[in-house]
Amino acid sequence: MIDKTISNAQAAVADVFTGATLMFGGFGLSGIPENCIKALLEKDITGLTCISNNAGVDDFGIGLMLKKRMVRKMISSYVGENAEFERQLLSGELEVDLIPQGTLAERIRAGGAGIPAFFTPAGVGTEVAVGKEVREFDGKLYLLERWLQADFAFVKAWKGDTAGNLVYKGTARNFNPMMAAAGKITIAEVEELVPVGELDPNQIHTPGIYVQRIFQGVNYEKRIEQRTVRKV
Amino acid sequence: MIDKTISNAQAAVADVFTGATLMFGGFGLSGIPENCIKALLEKDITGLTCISNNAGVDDFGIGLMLKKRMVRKMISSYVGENAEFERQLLSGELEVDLIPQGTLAERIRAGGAGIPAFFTPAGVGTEVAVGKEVREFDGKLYLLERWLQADFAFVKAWKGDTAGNLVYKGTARNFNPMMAAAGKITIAEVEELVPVGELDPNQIHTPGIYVQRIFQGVNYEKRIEQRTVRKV
Amino acid sequence: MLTKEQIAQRIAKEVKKGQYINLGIGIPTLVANYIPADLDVVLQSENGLLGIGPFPTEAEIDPDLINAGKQTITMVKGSAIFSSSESFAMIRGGHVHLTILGAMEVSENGDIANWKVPGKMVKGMGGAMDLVASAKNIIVAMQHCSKDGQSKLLKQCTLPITGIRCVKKIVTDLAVLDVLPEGGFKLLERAPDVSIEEIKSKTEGKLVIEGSVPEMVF
Amino acid sequence: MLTKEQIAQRIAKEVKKGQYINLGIGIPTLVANYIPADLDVVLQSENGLLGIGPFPTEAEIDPDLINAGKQTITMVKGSAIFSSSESFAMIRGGHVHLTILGAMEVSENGDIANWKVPGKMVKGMGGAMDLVASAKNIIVAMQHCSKDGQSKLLKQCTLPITGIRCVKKIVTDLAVLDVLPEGGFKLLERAPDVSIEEIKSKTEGKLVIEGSVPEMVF
Repeated sequence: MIDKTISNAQAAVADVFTGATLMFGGFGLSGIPENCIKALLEKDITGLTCISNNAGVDDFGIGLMLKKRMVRKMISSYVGENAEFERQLLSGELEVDLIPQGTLAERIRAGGAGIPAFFTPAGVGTEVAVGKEVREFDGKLYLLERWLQADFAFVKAWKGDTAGNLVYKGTARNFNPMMAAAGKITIAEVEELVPVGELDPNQIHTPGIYVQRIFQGVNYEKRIEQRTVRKV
Repeated sequence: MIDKTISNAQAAVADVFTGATLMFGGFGLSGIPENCIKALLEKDITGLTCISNNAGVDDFGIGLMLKKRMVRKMISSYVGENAEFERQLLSGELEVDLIPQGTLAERIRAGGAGIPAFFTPAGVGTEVAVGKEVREFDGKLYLLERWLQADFAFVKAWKGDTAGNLVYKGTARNFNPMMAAAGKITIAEVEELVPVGELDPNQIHTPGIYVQRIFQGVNYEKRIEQRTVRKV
Repeated sequence: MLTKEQIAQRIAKEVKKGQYINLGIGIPTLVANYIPADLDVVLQSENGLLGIGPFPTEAEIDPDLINAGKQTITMVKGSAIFSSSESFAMIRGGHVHLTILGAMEVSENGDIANWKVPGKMVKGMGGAMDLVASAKNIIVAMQHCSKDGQSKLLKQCTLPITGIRCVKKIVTDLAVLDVLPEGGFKLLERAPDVSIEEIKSKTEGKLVIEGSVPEMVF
Repeated sequence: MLTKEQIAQRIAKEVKKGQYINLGIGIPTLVANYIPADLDVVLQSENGLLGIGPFPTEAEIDPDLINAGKQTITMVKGSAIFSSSESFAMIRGGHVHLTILGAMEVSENGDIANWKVPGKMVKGMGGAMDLVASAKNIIVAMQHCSKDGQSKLLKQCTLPITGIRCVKKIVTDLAVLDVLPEGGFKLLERAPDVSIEEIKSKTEGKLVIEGSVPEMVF
């Protein structure tokens, strides 16, 4: 199989351009492509549209891209763990499109799966429905929602092979598999890059067909937002 | 977790009724729920609607249900490896709804995922499009297709635990995962039933939430349709 | 008047054996503490887990294992991990039996508002709109009145709504109420030492009282 | 005139490094034999596999590992298994670069008919309609004429069609032709010892000939 390995994060993001639409895997700070975000921060690009369930925190994740004013628009389900985000939003520097989480996940899945539109019940009767087609099926109302696709999708996996096959760990999986399929160029960073043949074909979460570039990331911080422990 | 174990195939299919809509996992004869089919054959029910990618062969799989005239309608993408099937179809005893394979898979997936309808390009301009809404998105034409659901879904997995979590093996996976989610009652037969805790949570193909009954099947024949070997 | 813990405790009595349940943030999270282990329920976390276990010890903490509130968690035996699209397929497809969540307002026809206050920073609806649009059974845990004494059980929601005609039952610090299919809050139980009169005075929406209204039993 | 093997061999020259390819039943299956290993292509089987390997030895046969033609197969290193819905998500989403399939008829605007003959038992379209509606590049492998001598390259298909305006290239026993975006079969290459006149006489649809038409080189 073709070797999709690229040397590092800088090389992987070299052709990301001003005004591009980007997807970032992760839920909160769990499962985010830390290495790619760092490499993007070194680039002189702006006007980005970022599709990500959340927007990071002030000093980590996509929050750092916001701070550097690289982002024109966020498409997310839940944002604002982040003061700079709020400031830019109120000042009009930043545009935000808030989407119900399941609709966001399914719109991305549809983007990868070649389904331009589908009906979902989430948001019927709410301000999310404004301007959207509403249709009744079997006595229940649904909204028509469109697919989401991206110029580049950045995903983070636990293990990957050189053909781009990916395996995620725990709830760090979240949005990563759908985004891998919805990017024109999908860049995967993995904690461990292995030769083809080492991953069990039955246990691949993202088949390599969706991945155009892969590299082994370094120095994962894996910051925890809500460290919650029980007493023993 | 709740124990969904049921003693055997007979008990698992006890409440399947005349006129029910049933889904059967499998592609050709690979990954079909052999034990459940055998148990259904012992029941005095007719008028069934069967959703299955294929219709078995004359003396195995759903073909045996056809021979016993239990089936009123087949919803499939490819049929007729089977002479009795052809006879019943030509005589009008059997109704057949032929659906493009990807549309069939996605309609079943939609049924489990609560998506009543979606747009797909397969079949545009063909007789499959007759009577369906056609809509253009971004310059390409698509058909509106509805979900498929079933009263009972019969799936076959390699391993399963008592909570209904399933792991498939090889291409015997095929339609099984979507059908597991699209059945009001989903009955899983597995080659090996294990206690909860033995399957890796990261490697579950079908989460137990979709499965209502599970049992360890016996005497798997796993008949091969096209035994093809290379010379060594 | 019930404490938050008592509201959670009362809601736990609504849980049935073998259910798959999604618990929202706040009081709903506390419900888990009161569900008897022999009910074998499974807790779903919409970021991709069935089978939430207790919070981890320091040694068990895993940044790759969090709940929808971004808290570190553990898994119980028999858990399954999946993607966000699979998670909401599960929710949207009606496979989750019960959703318990907080609310700012509920209307007498079952509309719920819990995601946005005009004039305040909007953080987003997260998975709430998907949950309320799809769950078979939705129970709301909330205070009967807001901090400034306004009823939260209304004829019509005044805040932007999260979903329409979806709430089935409400447990507040004062009462347990069903939302009737034809509209109206049916008073089922009173909190200990709370009078029907007090509940009447604090319920702006249509209150339906039939027969006697027992005090809650814990 | 080319043999079936030669048609397959000629089509193999269209394959580019690193492509993901779906091969239909019949001549397309033979293409795999002529793709150089260093092109690192991956063969997709729509029943749920990326990375089809050679047929198994007797000892290797696994009933849980078949291709879309229901033949026993093996996997190459780096393979991935997935469900039917994921498989067609891949196809529908345009992730498969090249689809090679047989046809009964192709029209000059790229319509293809390959699933149904009126009056004969209809077995179904299988995955063909999904493949032709979605693949970025579709090459048809077929005989130029039917057994009774009728051209299969037509102005309009006479049989029920499988998909519209989708075929990009055709390799027959007589010629290699592109389907032009504006309509028409552009003659690119002749089979050895086949004259342009013969191809003209056997092509019912609009044939476009510009400049010289070289013989195929193998």
